[in-house]
Amino acid sequence: MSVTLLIEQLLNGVQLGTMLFLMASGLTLIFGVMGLINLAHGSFYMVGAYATAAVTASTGSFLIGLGAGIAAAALAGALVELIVIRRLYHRPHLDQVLATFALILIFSEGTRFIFGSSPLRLSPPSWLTGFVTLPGDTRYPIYRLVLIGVGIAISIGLYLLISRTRLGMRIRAGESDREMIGALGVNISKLYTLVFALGAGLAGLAGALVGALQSVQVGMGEPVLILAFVVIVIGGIGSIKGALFGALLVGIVDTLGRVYLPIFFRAFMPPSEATGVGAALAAMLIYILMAVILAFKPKGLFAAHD
Amino acid sequence: MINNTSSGVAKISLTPNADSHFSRKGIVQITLLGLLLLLPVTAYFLGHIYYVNLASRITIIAMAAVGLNLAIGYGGMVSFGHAAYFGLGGYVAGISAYHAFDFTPFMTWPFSVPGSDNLLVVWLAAAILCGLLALAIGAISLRTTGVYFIMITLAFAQMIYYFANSWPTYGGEDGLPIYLRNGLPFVDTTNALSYFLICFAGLVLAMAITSRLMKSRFGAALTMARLNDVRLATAGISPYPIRLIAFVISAVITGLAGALYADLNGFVSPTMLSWHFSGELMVIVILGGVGRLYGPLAGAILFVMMETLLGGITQYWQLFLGLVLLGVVLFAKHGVMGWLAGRELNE
Amino acid sequence: MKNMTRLGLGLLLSSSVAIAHADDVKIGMITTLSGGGSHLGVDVRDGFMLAMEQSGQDDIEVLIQDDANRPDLARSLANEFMQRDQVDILTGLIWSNLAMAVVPAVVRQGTFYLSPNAGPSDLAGRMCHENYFNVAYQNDNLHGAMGAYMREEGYEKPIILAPNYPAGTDALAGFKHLYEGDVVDELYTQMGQTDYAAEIAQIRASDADSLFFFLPGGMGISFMKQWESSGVDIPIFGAAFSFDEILIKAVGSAAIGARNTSLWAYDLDNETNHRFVETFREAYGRTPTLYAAQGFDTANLILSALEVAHPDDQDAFREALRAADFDSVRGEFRFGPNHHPIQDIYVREVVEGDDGQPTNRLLGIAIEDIQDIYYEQCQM
Amino acid sequence: MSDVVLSLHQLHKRFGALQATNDVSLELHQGEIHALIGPNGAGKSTLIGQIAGNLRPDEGSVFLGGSEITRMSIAQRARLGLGRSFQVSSLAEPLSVMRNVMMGVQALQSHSFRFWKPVARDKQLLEPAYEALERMQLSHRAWTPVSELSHGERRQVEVACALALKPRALLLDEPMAGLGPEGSAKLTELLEALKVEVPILLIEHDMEAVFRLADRISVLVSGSVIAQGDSHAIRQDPRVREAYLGNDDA
Repeated sequence: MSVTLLIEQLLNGVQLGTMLFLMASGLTLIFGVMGLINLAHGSFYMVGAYATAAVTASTGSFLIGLGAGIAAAALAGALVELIVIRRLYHRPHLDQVLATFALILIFSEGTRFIFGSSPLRLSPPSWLTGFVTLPGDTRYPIYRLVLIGVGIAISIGLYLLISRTRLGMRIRAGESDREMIGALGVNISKLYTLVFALGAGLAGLAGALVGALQSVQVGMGEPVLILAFVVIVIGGIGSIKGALFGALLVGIVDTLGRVYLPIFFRAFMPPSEATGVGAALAAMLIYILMAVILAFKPKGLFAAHD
Repeated sequence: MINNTSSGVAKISLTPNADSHFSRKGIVQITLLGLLLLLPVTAYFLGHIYYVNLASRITIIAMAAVGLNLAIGYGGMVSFGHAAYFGLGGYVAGISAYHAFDFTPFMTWPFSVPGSDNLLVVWLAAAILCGLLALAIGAISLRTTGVYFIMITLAFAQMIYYFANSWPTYGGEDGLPIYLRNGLPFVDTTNALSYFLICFAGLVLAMAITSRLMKSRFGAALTMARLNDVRLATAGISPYPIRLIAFVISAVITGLAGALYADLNGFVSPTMLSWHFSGELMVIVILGGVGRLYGPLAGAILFVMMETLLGGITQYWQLFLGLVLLGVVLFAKHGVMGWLAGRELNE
Repeated sequence: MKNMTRLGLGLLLSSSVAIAHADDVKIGMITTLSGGGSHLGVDVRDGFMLAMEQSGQDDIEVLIQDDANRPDLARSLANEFMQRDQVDILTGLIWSNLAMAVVPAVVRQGTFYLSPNAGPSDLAGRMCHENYFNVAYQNDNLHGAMGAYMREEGYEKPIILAPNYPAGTDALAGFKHLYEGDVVDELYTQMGQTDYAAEIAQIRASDADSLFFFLPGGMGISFMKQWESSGVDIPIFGAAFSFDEILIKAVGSAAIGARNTSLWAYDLDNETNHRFVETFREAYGRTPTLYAAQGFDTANLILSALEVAHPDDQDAFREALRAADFDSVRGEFRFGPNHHPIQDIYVREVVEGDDGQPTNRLLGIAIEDIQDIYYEQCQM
Repeated sequence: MSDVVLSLHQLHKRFGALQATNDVSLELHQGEIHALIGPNGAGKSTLIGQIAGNLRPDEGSVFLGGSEITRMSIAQRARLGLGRSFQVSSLAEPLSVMRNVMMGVQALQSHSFRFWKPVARDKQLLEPAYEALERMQLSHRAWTPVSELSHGERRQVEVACALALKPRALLLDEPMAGLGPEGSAKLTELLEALKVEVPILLIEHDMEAVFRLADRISVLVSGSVIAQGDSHAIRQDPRVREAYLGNDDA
């Protein structure tokens, strides 16, 4: 296989990874600070995409739409935290799983009720369509490069937020000792709402950006949610660094597996069977990766705490 | 309770007071089980086959939840991947019937295994395969705890889901129809009532086994592993093998329910393996009441009835299901059985 | 019909839509109204109900249930319809896998089933049944027709792409059967995949002169959007399943120029079709898709047969269905020996409509009188 | 020296830069109470962890009744006869006292994979458990849930749980912590009676109890044993006075 194909696939892997990171960082923050498993995180991804599509359609501006998408997701996050989630912090994981599973149903069917069953239209703005020619004569879509750029910018931003700001200090304090931070007089419920809204906003951003590339429809958040869980489990739940590493790993392994496994099996199988076996194995690949990692490191690669 | 006479312990009553069968809890339990048996039988003789099949569906889902409840409720192992065993059980029934129907062997190497349309063979195979799968998955997953356990069980189930989805031999995404329900000697399994009674027997057996198991030494150790695994280890019993065996038994029960479900529907598909189904099973366990013998039954009745009734009224029934569920989790912590029969006693 | 308008708006689905008081004939419709791809079911239902309304019959009751795209649910709904409601005719299923789960059991129990969409090969071949009629297409039809069209148009090195599931592999096989040449490569994606960067890169790396793909529903939307800005510059072809009026509006400009095969087009020139498109737009405020057309035809076929016989008289009713004596929106329509249609398949191109939105425009006929290849295996 | 039951040989354990255990050797003899004392942060918890099996030493070995247990799991050690109580009560709260104590008996009979016979009627389990409770003068509370017990009673149950194992040695981690003078006195009395049968390694903060109960005392400071001897010798030892008693008002 050619080198340019490999480079392009690596870029694709990184792009998938950065979008997964946007989802996973919110999930892992919420778990790290509040100790909550949030299955409904995919719903914020969907809310972000729907709001962006709706506002873009009515204003004609993708950027305004994007802003609205992030705001809507963050607002939805804050509301959900205030109404439901805060009753769950001291509950067992089982209750958290169930309540947030219920939230998925409510969000999905509610969205269908409002927007109908048909997919919504959302495209990248015209100034971001088209492609650039990279060295080695690889053509690569501008929009995907932009996604990688946004992903990197957000990673840096999160790093600065957590290591340099007051809010970040409180988040770190909350991660290491939940009782302590209350004793320090930090308004803990405000902090929780803020962190939850931040995570939801990041998910909404990912949903809006990816929605422009894919399709905006009910249930779009669920496959991404499962992938994001794989990411944070591999990285170590609660660790932002782990989420970044896990996201890139999952993105690259998944992308390369899909391309090269069928090719690999063609070396010693008839083509039609090889594509079937290759595709089947590629679909399972990241779950196998996760199982192997957890078998050796039961708390993930960068375990923060349980 | 203890009538201590001198030093002789032999004469002492060493048991705590037993529950009376005529307590509120006992009445609720007998009523639930009785209704589940009597309503379909009545419906059958009135000619309403549909309601008999609906009852079979409830019974099977309840049995799958009994299996999950053993892991979650009694063992404290929050498995988010029990659809894997339900689906595997279903696929055993489906694949076996497929080969029996086509007269082709299931495998030829290293030895020839033909398909079978005998339910006893199907059940045995489903139990063994689900047990082995759970042994492998449990052996790895039980090294982790808490959220990691939830996620790794989910990941394994997804792995199997994608495998079934993309492996073309047995229908992949499309699933596999069972054109003729697998049979039993001397019993007409295609008769709705006979099949319901088989399912009912399966459910009662699964509940009896769970109940008996939890009163045994193994159950005592499992309870301790859930409540306090350090105490169990300090007492000299390793929690890991106890949990693993419980996990396997739980998976076998759920897997057998899956085999029954496939034959009821005449169809298996990857939907049976999906994470949504794992979630729904958890929902049923919680709805009914975690760690209560009759919880899964109460939960399954409620869940299937909601699905059937709400689904008939509105296209958005899942919205209402979500709201009900949220209400139960937030406000009715002990599930339907907690509400109907009062809180569970400690012993 | 206030009831129906409300349905059309999709606000509420009541379990039983009584067209009239009497229950002389009961029709059960199991279709996908929630979950992924529910716009297909909504259109089948709306097209079907439109025909029912226009017939003015007051002795037919149509019961509608949502299968949420779940085979097990569809199966239990079918049982409910047959055992509790004693329906005479079932219809409505959208997906092949649901049809495979439901249809064999239904027809064996003596109920008629008319398919308004799916046409899996087993039901056309070895598992065909005298009570099963497919009013839409056999699954291979549209793909095969595109194969024939592309060969005709002189494309020599197509690359072909489909999800890795039975309908996907069947689609590519159907294409290759009538293309009758070598393809550059066959790519399989995951079911429900949303990112196609990897596949697009592979297409770019190949030296294909054209792309044929089968990606129904949301998968097609994602693919075409990503295709647009990839800079790969070869024409794309597909079947109508990725190019219905609702999907291409969600895709936007990326769909412009794509050609697709369909058994029907809204600008098809015949009297029945003009009336159908016009009344459908009036009733529901949107342009019908091929699914609505299939639903409409299914209902009209049933109505035509009901004029001859009641379904209780099974043999007479079956004969009346087989005669297909109704005005189809696709022009000519007749059944082959396995109760699957023999029909013309058209080619459409996606163009920018007057309102700036993409829409399909009829180009011509891809292949005439296409018949599936499975009828020889069918023994009734 | 007669009858060494439990012995530690030159244990070392590091956590990063911290030398938590530094060349510790100890012996517990038949019939004695050997107390281990030391100021906070002296490395007592780390040492207990290595004896009980939560931690593995970097170097050195642990023997119980002649067999090496250095790398065994907690459960294996328990089955070999190492009974243990915890600093913070670790009983299963919702269960009855009996069910807690029975667990040890069950392990001893190594029949946990019995799936059928109900334990509530299993005399093989009930009788030995009842005996252990009697030893701790708690048989009247047998069917009371642990959550309803007083703090002192829970301590007694902990010891009873350990006794149910018919242990060769008992490792008691601050059993007096949180007890009032009355409870403390009662437990002291019970332990004194017990040591004849089972030697006890006692980790304790309550100096009064230690000096009254212990036949020998080892003093742990910064991971090392700085002194060993009977209570009189320890009281007099200048290093102990300086390192421990001098800085601590205990």
